[in-house]
Amino acid sequence: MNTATVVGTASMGAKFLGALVLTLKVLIYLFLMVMIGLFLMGIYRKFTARVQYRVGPPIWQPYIDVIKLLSKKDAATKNWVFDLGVIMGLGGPLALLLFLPLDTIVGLNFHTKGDLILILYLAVVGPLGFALAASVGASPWGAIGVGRALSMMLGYELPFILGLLAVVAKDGTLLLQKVSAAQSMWNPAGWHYFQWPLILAAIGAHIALQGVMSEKPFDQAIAPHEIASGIMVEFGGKYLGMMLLMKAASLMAELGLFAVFFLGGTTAWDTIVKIFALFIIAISFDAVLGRFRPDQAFTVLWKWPTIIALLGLLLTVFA
Amino acid sequence: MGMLTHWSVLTVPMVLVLGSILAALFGLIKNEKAKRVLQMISTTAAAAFALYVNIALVAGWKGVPKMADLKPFTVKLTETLTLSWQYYWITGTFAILVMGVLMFVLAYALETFKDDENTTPFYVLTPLLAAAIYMTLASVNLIALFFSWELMSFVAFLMLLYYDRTKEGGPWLYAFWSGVGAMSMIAGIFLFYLASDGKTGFGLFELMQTVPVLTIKHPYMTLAAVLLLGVPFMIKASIPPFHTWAPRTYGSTHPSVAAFFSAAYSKVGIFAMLMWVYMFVGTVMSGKWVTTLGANFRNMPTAFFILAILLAFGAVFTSLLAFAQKDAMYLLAYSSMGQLMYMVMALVLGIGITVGYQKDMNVTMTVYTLGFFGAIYHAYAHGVFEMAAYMALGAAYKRSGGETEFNKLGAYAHRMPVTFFMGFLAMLSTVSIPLMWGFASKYLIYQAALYGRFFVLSAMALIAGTASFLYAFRYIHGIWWGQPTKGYDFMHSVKEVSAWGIIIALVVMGLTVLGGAIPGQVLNFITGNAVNQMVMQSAMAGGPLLIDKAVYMVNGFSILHFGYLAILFTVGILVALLVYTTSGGSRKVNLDDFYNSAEPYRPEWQVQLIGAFYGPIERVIEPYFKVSIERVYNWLGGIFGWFASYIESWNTGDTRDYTWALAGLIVLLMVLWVF
Amino acid sequence: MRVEEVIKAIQDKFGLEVESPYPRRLRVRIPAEGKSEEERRQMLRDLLQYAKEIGFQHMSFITCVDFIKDGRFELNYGLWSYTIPTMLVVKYDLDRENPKHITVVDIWKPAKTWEQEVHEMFGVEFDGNPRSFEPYVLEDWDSIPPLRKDFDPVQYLKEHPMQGAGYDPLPYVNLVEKNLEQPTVEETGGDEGADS
Amino acid sequence: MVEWLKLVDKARSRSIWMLMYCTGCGAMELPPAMTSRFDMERFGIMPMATPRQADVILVTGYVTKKTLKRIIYAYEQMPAPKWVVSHGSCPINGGVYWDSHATVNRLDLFLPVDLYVAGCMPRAEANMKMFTELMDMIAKGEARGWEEYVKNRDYYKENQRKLFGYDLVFTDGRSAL
Repeated sequence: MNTATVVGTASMGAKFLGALVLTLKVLIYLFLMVMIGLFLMGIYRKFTARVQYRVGPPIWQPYIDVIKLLSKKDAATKNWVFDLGVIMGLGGPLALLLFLPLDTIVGLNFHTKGDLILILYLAVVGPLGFALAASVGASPWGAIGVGRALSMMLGYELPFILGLLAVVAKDGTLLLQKVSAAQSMWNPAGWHYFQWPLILAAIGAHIALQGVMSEKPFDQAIAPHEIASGIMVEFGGKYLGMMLLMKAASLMAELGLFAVFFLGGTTAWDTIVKIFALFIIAISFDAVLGRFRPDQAFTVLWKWPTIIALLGLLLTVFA
Repeated sequence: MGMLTHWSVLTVPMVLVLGSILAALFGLIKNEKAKRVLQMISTTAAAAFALYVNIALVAGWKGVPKMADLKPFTVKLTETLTLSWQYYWITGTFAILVMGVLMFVLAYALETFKDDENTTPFYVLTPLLAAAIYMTLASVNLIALFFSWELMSFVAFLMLLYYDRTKEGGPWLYAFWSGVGAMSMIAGIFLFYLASDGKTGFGLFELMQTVPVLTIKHPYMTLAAVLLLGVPFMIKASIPPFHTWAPRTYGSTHPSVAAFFSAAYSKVGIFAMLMWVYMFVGTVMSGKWVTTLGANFRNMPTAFFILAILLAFGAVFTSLLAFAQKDAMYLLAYSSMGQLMYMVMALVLGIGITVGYQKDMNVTMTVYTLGFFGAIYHAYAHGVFEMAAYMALGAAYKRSGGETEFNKLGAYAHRMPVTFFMGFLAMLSTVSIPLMWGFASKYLIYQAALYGRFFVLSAMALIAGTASFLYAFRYIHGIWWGQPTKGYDFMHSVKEVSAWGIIIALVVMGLTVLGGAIPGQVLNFITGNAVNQMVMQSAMAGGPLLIDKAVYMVNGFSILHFGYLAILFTVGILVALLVYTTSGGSRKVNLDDFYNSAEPYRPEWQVQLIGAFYGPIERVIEPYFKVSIERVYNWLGGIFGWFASYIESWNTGDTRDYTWALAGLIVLLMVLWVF
Repeated sequence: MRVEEVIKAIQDKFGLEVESPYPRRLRVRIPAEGKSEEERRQMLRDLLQYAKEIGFQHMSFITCVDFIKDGRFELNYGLWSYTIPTMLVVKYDLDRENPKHITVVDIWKPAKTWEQEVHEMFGVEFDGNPRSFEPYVLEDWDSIPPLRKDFDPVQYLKEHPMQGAGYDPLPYVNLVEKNLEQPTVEETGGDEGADS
Repeated sequence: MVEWLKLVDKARSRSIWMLMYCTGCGAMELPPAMTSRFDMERFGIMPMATPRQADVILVTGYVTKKTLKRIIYAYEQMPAPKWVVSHGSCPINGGVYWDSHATVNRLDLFLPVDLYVAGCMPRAEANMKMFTELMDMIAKGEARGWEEYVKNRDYYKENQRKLFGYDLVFTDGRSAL
């Protein structure tokens, strides 16, 4: 009886230890992803500055900004729902990151418990949370910003989904690990991006990706020169800091999803490299392009990328 | 227990009628508040009893007889004409939804009816309507179905007529379409009668089995009969092209009435469509049609594929229309139509894929489709979230003095946080945020579409889902947040709903999350274990579907573990909470302290922006909505109107004219007869 | 319609001298003598209406000049034509002691704002334009209209020490008082106005 | 804790987001400081579109009675720690507009100014000097204007009341709904 008790305790202890290690892994993973995302944003600022013939901020500027913002003493809040929206806004992308195959970096395996549909719907929790907070803020600029953001979402979701579904049609699965396994990791000829007819779907989705990341020419929602930074107009201090973190996490999730689907799947670390490459391409366009009007952007997104992606999907399905 | 053996299918309707009669009697009370409370108690108790009975029957609880032991109710009109009602599991499945919605809507009506509105018609007619719905759900016989259906439509019309808020002719449009449906239904029944040479009865289940036989004998007549019979069902489920009554009818009535209509009454349409799709299967898969309509397009008969595509288009279009609305009632009406189309699309997909799959795999006839259960589950999800959205709107409606337009509402959440949260969760469920009921059900539908390898269809369904974000946000911003449109003094007079309303709101909010957190259990419960049975059957037959209690899985195509989802979602939120709590402080600022130009808000400035919220893309999509079915109907109506007035213009009051006309007619007939 | 034709048309129709001090400027003054107030106002309105009809599509400004020694305000209505790139300025004299005038909002919508500004800065009341009585840029103004020549800013700052704080104005007061001496109409030939 | 605070001060000094309240001509010299010639983003200094996100408010030009109200509103909306920079001679003593009926000559009677940049108007070099100076002050923890505003609130509020004739509060002090 004594031994049984001891064994029971030991197993309890082991379980507890296991849970602790798992929690630590999750925290490390999320921290790592957000840090890499912030680093990407630093690259973005440096890159844009160099394109504009400026020196630009140091590459770790986003970290400084986040520390400063989170340390602000009295950020303005409107209502407890404002805080709730912001927490939801950061929590959604973090949960989303846990369902991406990038989590094998720290040896987690949660991504096998979800699929593409879940990821697509989990990806909107964050924007919706911030939209709620902007709505609570009651600024007309915020309302315009949210209206534009959601309009853009309707615009880019169509080509993006068509592109992703083409891959689903090809591989016959919604599971990210299977999509990943269907490609060869380092040989570009084995990537979905460079296979006919998936290349059409990939191009369509890639154009839409610019909208997903809300980079130019699809950055109508946060247009500081037009609508006083739109959604963000009421966010200051830690709220804005959390929004930057959310932006970093979303960047990793969106680019990671695209890399897994089109750029040869993942064994985690290589995906980071691919994410960097994708990001550089995106910000190159961002640095030299202007901004569409919202209706122009919507029309453009529902026209060319959609047609290309639809063609890719149809060719894949009927091949 | 001895008494219980006398229970029949009529027990529930009779209790509901009793509640209605009590409510009518209480309507004589002079004291307005006491009257309302007593009416609410009597009808809600009846509804609660009905709900309990149905749950107990479906779940097989003790204290009530078994489903099979419930006495059917039969009226023998003539030797061949029999009306028959009987309780079966699909009755129970839909009745739980209807009675649950009925209970919540009745109980919450205390919070939605303005002080100057008469509640007696609502409390009297709604249980009656529910009773008629119950009879419709339980009818196993086309004639019985017809009588229940018309009774239901008539009671609904009375309700709409009494609560015609905006006087836009909504009830009359509804009456017109109900009439069209009734005529079409009679014609369909008559054609069935002809096709079966007057031999068979009109049993619903009987028909589902005899339709293939009839089709072989009379292919055209049976197809026509099935299509005619589908018209009233499609009208009730507001499926294009028979949907034009829905927005105006929902939009012009009282929010509580609309809540019951949208959440419960429209589900009769789904139930009927379910029956109809089975008849349709029987038609297209036999006789002359099997090589044309029944030929497989990918994994589904062509007819079903066309139907599904049309429905998906309809869902996209109604969702796009929904976010362009400037009135909350209309927005929810269009949203509801979109969701109903989702459900019917799921039904068509589910049953169609089953049939198509059987043709390929040659497995035995079992219902093991994702779409089938997706439709039923989405009917429940829609019932809960649409009811919650309308109820929350109703509370704001009462407090704003009867406003439903967005530019006259706004900022009510500051005074009514619990009610707002009910509406908010309803919208989260509408847009299918994970862990909400709406997600679990839509997930099944997407899986159905993807399993059948209908990728463009899935993309359309997903885009309809994305469009729902737009209208959901408009609902949240327009009613609950944004700026107060009636000034601060008015807003300070706004009160949160009573404790009773808060309790109801909390229960509804719990339900919204419950169906999304443990979908397997809930689905199994409401279908009376049918899911489990069919899963077992399908597993034995080597079928594709497995709906586990915690996991949705489709033949290796996909997997979603809801337990992990709940845990990881919580982890994400907790980490965000950690960041939130460890970072700097915050101070609460005034609602009106918002301008980036530092100009404080003045109540007289209207910057609500709700009128042109999605202005840019509304302008983009506007040209594509120029072609409207309603306009076609109006055009047709104009022509017929002209024809009628032309005939009327013959009436000169002179008998000689008629004589000449009659003579001319006789001459014409003679000429025709000669040649 | 060319410039000469405009000059001739206005002369024929209203009997008013239109002068052109330099290219692309036309100037016409509603005579102050020999007519009642109502007739002059009617003439102004008719002239503005007529100018609008003959192609002066744009109301550029309504300004006011304070001729304190003559005891009058001079209102200038500036109309711009895009067809003949020319500015037509209509001048109208007002009694400085009782500056009451009539609105032209029904002819020119932009006058709504211009009249508001003139009211705020000079105290001219425009009958028929309710908005002209609302404050335009000055909030909580508590003195005589600030662009009147008899408004003394230094005195005003002395009365409002918080606003004038931080600067000792005394060394400059004499200079300022010198500046207060305004040239008269005779000295300048009546040329100063908003159009110069 | 102290080290952490130092780190935070360092971060604050390297990430200054400014709200340019461009009331006058002083704003003209800021674009050169922003663009490639001087490039203030080197130091992490960026313009922001809304006071909620700003750390420093730049009053660049004469202050009229009407704009001062807005400046105070904007300042009070900013999250602490926050700083005020008086830019050009007008906010110091009125500059050439000292005797206008509209201008308010001294800004520091109404808001706690951390740094003055003299000149009419200060050139981009002066602006850059001002930014580096402000960064040093923040890094050393010397710029404490926002604390002074809290400590001497009565003084500032009294001055504001004397100027405007009434209390400056957001829509007559009504609390949130």
